[in-house]
Amino acid sequence: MGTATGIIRALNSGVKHLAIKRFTLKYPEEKLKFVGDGYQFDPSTGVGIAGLKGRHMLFHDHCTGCQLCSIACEGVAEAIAMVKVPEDQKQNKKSIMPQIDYGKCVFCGLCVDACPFYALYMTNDYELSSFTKEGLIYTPAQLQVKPFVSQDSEIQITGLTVITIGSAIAALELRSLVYGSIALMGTLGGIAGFFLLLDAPFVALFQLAVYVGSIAVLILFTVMLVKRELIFKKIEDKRRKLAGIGLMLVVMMSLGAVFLESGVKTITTDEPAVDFRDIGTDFVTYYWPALIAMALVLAGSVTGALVLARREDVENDQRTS
Amino acid sequence: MTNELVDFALVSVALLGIGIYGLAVKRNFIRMLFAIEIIINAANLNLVAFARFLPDSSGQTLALFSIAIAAAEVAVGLSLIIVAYRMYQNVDIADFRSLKG
Amino acid sequence: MAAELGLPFEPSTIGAWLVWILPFAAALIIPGVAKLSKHATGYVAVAFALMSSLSAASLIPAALQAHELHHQIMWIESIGLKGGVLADPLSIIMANVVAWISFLIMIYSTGYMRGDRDIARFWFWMLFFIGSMQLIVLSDNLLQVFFGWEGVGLASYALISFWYRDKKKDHVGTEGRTVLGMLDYYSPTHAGMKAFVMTKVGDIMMLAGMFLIFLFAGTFGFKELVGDTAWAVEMSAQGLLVPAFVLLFGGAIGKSAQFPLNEWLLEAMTGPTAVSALIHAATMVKAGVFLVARIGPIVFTLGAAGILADQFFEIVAWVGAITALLLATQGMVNPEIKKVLAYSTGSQIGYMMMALGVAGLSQQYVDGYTAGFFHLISHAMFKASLFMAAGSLLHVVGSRFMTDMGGLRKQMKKTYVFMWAAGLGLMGAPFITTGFWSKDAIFAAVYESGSEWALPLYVIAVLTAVITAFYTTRMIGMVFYGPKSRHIEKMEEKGHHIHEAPLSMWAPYGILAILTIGIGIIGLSAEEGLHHTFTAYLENSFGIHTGHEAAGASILPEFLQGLNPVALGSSMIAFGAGLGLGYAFYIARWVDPAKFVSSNIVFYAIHKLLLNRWYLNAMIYWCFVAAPLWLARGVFRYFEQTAIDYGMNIGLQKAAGWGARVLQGTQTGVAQSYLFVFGAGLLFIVLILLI
Amino acid sequence: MLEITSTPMILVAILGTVGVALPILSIARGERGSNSFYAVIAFAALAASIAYVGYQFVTGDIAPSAVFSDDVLGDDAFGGFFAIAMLIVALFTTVGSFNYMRKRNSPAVYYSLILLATIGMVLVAYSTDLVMLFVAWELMSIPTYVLAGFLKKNPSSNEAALKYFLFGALSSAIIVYGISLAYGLTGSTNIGEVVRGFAALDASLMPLALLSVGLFIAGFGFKMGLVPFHQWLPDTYEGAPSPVVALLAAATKKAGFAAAIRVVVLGMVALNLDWTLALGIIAVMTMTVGNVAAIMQKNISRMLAYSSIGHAGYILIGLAVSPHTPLGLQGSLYQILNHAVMKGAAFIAIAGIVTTLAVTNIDKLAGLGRKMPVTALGLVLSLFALAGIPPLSGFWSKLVLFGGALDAGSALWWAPWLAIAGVLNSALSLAYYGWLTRKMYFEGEREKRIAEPKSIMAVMIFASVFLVGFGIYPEPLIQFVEFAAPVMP
Repeated sequence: MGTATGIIRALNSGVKHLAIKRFTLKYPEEKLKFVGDGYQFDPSTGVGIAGLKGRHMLFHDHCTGCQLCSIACEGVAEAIAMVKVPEDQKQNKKSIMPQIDYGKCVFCGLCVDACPFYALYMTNDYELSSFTKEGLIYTPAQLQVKPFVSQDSEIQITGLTVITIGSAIAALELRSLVYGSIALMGTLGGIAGFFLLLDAPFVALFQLAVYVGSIAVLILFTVMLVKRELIFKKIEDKRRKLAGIGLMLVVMMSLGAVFLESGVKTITTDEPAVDFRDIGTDFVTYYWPALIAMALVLAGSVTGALVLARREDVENDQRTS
Repeated sequence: MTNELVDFALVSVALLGIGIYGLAVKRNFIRMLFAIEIIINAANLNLVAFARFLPDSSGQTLALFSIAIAAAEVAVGLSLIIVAYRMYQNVDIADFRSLKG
Repeated sequence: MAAELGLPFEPSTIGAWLVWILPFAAALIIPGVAKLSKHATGYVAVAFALMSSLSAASLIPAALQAHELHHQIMWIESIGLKGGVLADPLSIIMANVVAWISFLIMIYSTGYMRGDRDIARFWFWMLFFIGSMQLIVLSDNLLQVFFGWEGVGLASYALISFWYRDKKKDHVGTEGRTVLGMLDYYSPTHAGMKAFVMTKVGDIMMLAGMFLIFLFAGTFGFKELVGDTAWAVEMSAQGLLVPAFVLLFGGAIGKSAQFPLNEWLLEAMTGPTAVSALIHAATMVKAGVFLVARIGPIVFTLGAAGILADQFFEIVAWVGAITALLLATQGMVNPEIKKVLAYSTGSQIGYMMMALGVAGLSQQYVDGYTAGFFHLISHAMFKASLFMAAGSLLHVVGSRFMTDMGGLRKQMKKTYVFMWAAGLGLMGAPFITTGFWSKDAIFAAVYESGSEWALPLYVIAVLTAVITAFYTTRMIGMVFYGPKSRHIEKMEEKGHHIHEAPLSMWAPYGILAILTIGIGIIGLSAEEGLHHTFTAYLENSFGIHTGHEAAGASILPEFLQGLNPVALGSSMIAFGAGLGLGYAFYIARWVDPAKFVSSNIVFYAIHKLLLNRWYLNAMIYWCFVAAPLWLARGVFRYFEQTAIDYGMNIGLQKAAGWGARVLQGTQTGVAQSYLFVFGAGLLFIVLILLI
Repeated sequence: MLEITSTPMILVAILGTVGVALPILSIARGERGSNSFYAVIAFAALAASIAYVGYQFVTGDIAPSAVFSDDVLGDDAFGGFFAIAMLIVALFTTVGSFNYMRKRNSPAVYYSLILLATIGMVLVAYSTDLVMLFVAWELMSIPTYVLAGFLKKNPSSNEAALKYFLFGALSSAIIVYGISLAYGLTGSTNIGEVVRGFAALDASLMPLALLSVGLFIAGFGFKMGLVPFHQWLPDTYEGAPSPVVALLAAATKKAGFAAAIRVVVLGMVALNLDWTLALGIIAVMTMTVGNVAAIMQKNISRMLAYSSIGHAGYILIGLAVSPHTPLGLQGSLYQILNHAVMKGAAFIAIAGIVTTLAVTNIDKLAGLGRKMPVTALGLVLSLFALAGIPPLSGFWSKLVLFGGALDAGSALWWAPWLAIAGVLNSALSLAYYGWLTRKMYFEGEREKRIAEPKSIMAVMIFASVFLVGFGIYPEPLIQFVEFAAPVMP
């Protein structure tokens, strides 16, 4: 009996692991993913911000050449040496900056704690191998470069992308126009999600309010107003559809290739997001004529749409009677 | 900010492609309106994404303008559809071909 | 003096301005006058034509003194363009020819057009026509010439298709006759369109030539072009000088109906005969000759300055020679009286071009120049007379075919006499007609030019003279001699009485016929006077010197001293030969022409070739009307409808890798196809920019 | 920050206020106001605007054409030039609608939309910022969608509006996409900044900049009617109400060119591209397709629509050669002004014919010269001016345009061919203009004269005087154009 249960338990364990995600990585094809940036320290409050202690990042415009980092390293790893730099920074009269030898560095983070000028942070770049010892010595110039590290928040993006694109296709392809317009709401909502992800909550709210809240509902009403069976009578031509898919693929591939080939690929940012109050300021200062024009657009479209949509025969009957 | 610009840009390109497909293939005028909305949204996504990565506020401003204008456009488009429907009992764009040549 | 009087220009130039402004002004008030009284329009038009003529006459003293009146006003300041009048001997003489002959034609028209319901329109366009022509003549720059040029084109279009209701009697050609599948039978509207389009081809060439010159010279003015020749050196270095002038000449080819743009002239006969007379004698076709006379000395001066432009003159001479022969041969067989005259006009214009061309090839520029211009004047007189006489015949007989006339010399004595007189002028009857002297001068100029082409050109010239004499005799013979035609007999059976045209009609052509003979008698001295004037003119204005060589010992009698005996002889022989042949066939009627033609396969073939206008007209129609129409229809159908609707989709699908199976018979909605094209165009532009 | 007293804002104040007030006024009067009441108000507003801009030009208060500005609107001669051209057309349209809109519903909204569309076009020409440009573009487009479909009982009008709307919406979406790219690459929406940013762009980002320019060409090209973005145009022009078509053909099209000059040409100069050939090819394609297709048309609106496509090709010649000669842009502007008057007058003439005779088929126009002499004369003069026959105004603009192409010949070997293609196309266009003229004057039996609408006659007389007057003495216009044309950086 024992044997049989043993076999079943073993099988069970094995089957379970079929469903469980594998936690070994096929490095270097797959990489570890980290949430957030590397280790940072705020000297004004004296609090460190948790994160991987990887390669350093040096902000030249903050470094004063005070050597505190180098002093902090003394007796720990002796990895930091102050070297002359060719540039002329206002706050750095001696023109010296730290150079880090990763052959010696122990990634303790004390140097980051020591810097009072927000000049030294750590990033989550852990792939520092080199064929030579000299290759491990990072000059201030090298330290200035922000490392390219794949990030984990792609999960959110992937989810939103699937929702947005999926519902966009559904909006066009669902047989029923009512479901189609509901799917369009999904697309618009997905875009709003993207806006949130891009730290633009105000635009996201506007999107939800104007688009999902009013336009989609307007469309839905129109769809219901127009008798349904007449609309669904026709289906698309097969060949036209194939050609359309071809056009779509060509557009996607060519534009996608342009984006991927161009320098956009590596752009990320560390700067904080724009305060949405700036948008308000923009509206009333620089863009104010556009705002007036916008008001005229809305006025024109509303009167125009009303005139078009109302039934004159009914009206005239009422007027004559 | 931990995401990359290119991810958003690619989503936007994909939406643009879908929109163009919809315009080229669909015969129902309402569906074509959907497709146009999808393209406008692709552009807005691009705008906001660029605005985040620059970072700069005017991209968001333009996105707001664009959303509002799209609303105005949809209102006019829908009223045209209603007029057409009253006349033809139909909103199939392929049947509106009396003007040609 | 002008400043003292506070006038904007010298008093004497007022006349030059008035010459072309008066007809335009009259044209503008004609619609107003027509509101009051249709009848009065004729008097107003004639009065203004007379005033214009008197203004032109007031300039004659200046011409006699080889004096130059030049007045400019600022036209477009930002590009330094000036407008103005240039009244030098050339333009003054031309202006007088145009003014007086058109004045006579206007008088004739009061009779000819009496009772026409669109009379106001007729007067409007006639005056507009004359005004435009005078604008060309008196302009001092090419651009202003071009304005007049377009005005002439427009007016001719309106007048040729004046009887736009396309009644059968207003057509030209034989009904139902086709050449190479193209109908040789034209309605007035068609003819007007044809004239407009064909001359337009020339206009575009002229425009191109003008701007080529402007690009280098920076001016359109004739005086400025002569003044400084740096532009010509530059152009010559780039090999553009001759092409530019040949393009200008292209304009003249179109307006003067020279080969290969000659075909419109024949159908222009659909217009009222007064219009034909105006086109052929005074205005339109002479505009081309005048332009060549205007630019010829400039080119010649350049040649003297070492910038060779001989090809230009060679082209002018040869185009003239080819046209002269080509059209004269066709004139021998045509049955319509006005068309015979039209062929004759084209042929005679060819003579003038030939003279102006060989003038540039010889050392004695002024000889050929005078010869060409003298021929222009004499031709204007006798051709206007012939046309108006032909108009009378049409008026009386009611048919345009000479075969419907015959034996009219009893009933229409005056016309008969005047037509003989003018016809002798055309034939070049020795010693008594202007035509003889002018033609002789051309022969002499060609013969003495010393060019390598002198001999072939001379042979062509003489041959053409024989043919000219022949067809003129034929025309007169067919109309006035022989038995009455069945048409006339029928008319008389119906009670119509054939009678002479009214005074207002026969007087103008009578005057011109008498002038042809009258000036012919003193022709030699007239020619010498002209020669003298032009010698002075060319020397003063262009610095072209003419060394008068003493005429060598001559076998000629004293009053003919200085003339070339060979030219004189061949001219007389040509006249005699042509007249004799014509007499044999058509006046004495020893031989029946129809039998003669069918007697021999060669004669028959030649006759057919000539009657079918060397097939040129048909071929032009095939190449430039039938084929493009077919193409346009094709482009429209296949490009706009098929290619855009289906083709683009097909192309896209191929690109996407789908096979031809998908391509056939795609039935699509229109708006979507448009969107497809839009998308494809977007991709196309992006690709263009990216690659 | 932009002065509130600057010219564009004054125009916004006049036209915008009246435009918004008209429907309110109509409601206040219980929708009983007659057509002419609203028309007179709209006319007064437009006349006041044109007088204001004209006054500014006459007194010389207007700044010479500044290519860029730090604000969203640049108060310069370039904008003023387009403002005058568009306001003239809007006046034509308003006057032409006096009769056309009689006995039709909602006149107040009709004139209100004309005013709004006009101020939109004017703002497009003044815009120096992409956001402003986009909003103004929509302000121009959205009212015209409604106007094109204003005849609700007329299937053609509706179809025209649907097609127009579809393409308009697509093109504005494309423009936003283009703006997003330009903004993303340079970090600003001000056109000056964008152009400077483009000039200093990293090589790896270049393809995106090109993509953005391509999208702009497509988006603006739709309004300009460039091949292959032209196909909506004949359908819409045929179906839409004729006075509205005058506005579309003669004014909104020009707004497309204004935008193209401000954005595309300058942007591409900054990108230092060899883009001129692309524009040249499009120009030749456009004029050829337009003129060839026009020959076979039976409907006069449609024929003029194709001719309008052809003219877009001519104007584009100037844009294509603009980096190499100042004559290029001058010729384009000159042609734009002339074309505004010529096409505006031609379509208003058609409006007059439609209101009195209710025909648009060319075969049925036989004898029009006697039925409606003034209208026919105005139409013929416009057509001949379109063909560029001297001494009409259209001749000079074509002259400058083709002269510019020849002038650029020293830098671009193919530029003279553009001029040749243009001349050949003009000759081709004479075929159908001539045909139409022949129909009107040389065909048909004795027609009686019928009463012509006074308003249409007024437009015709104005246009005739303009075309002939400035044809004989073009000096003022040439100076105006020289003053208004921006100088290439």
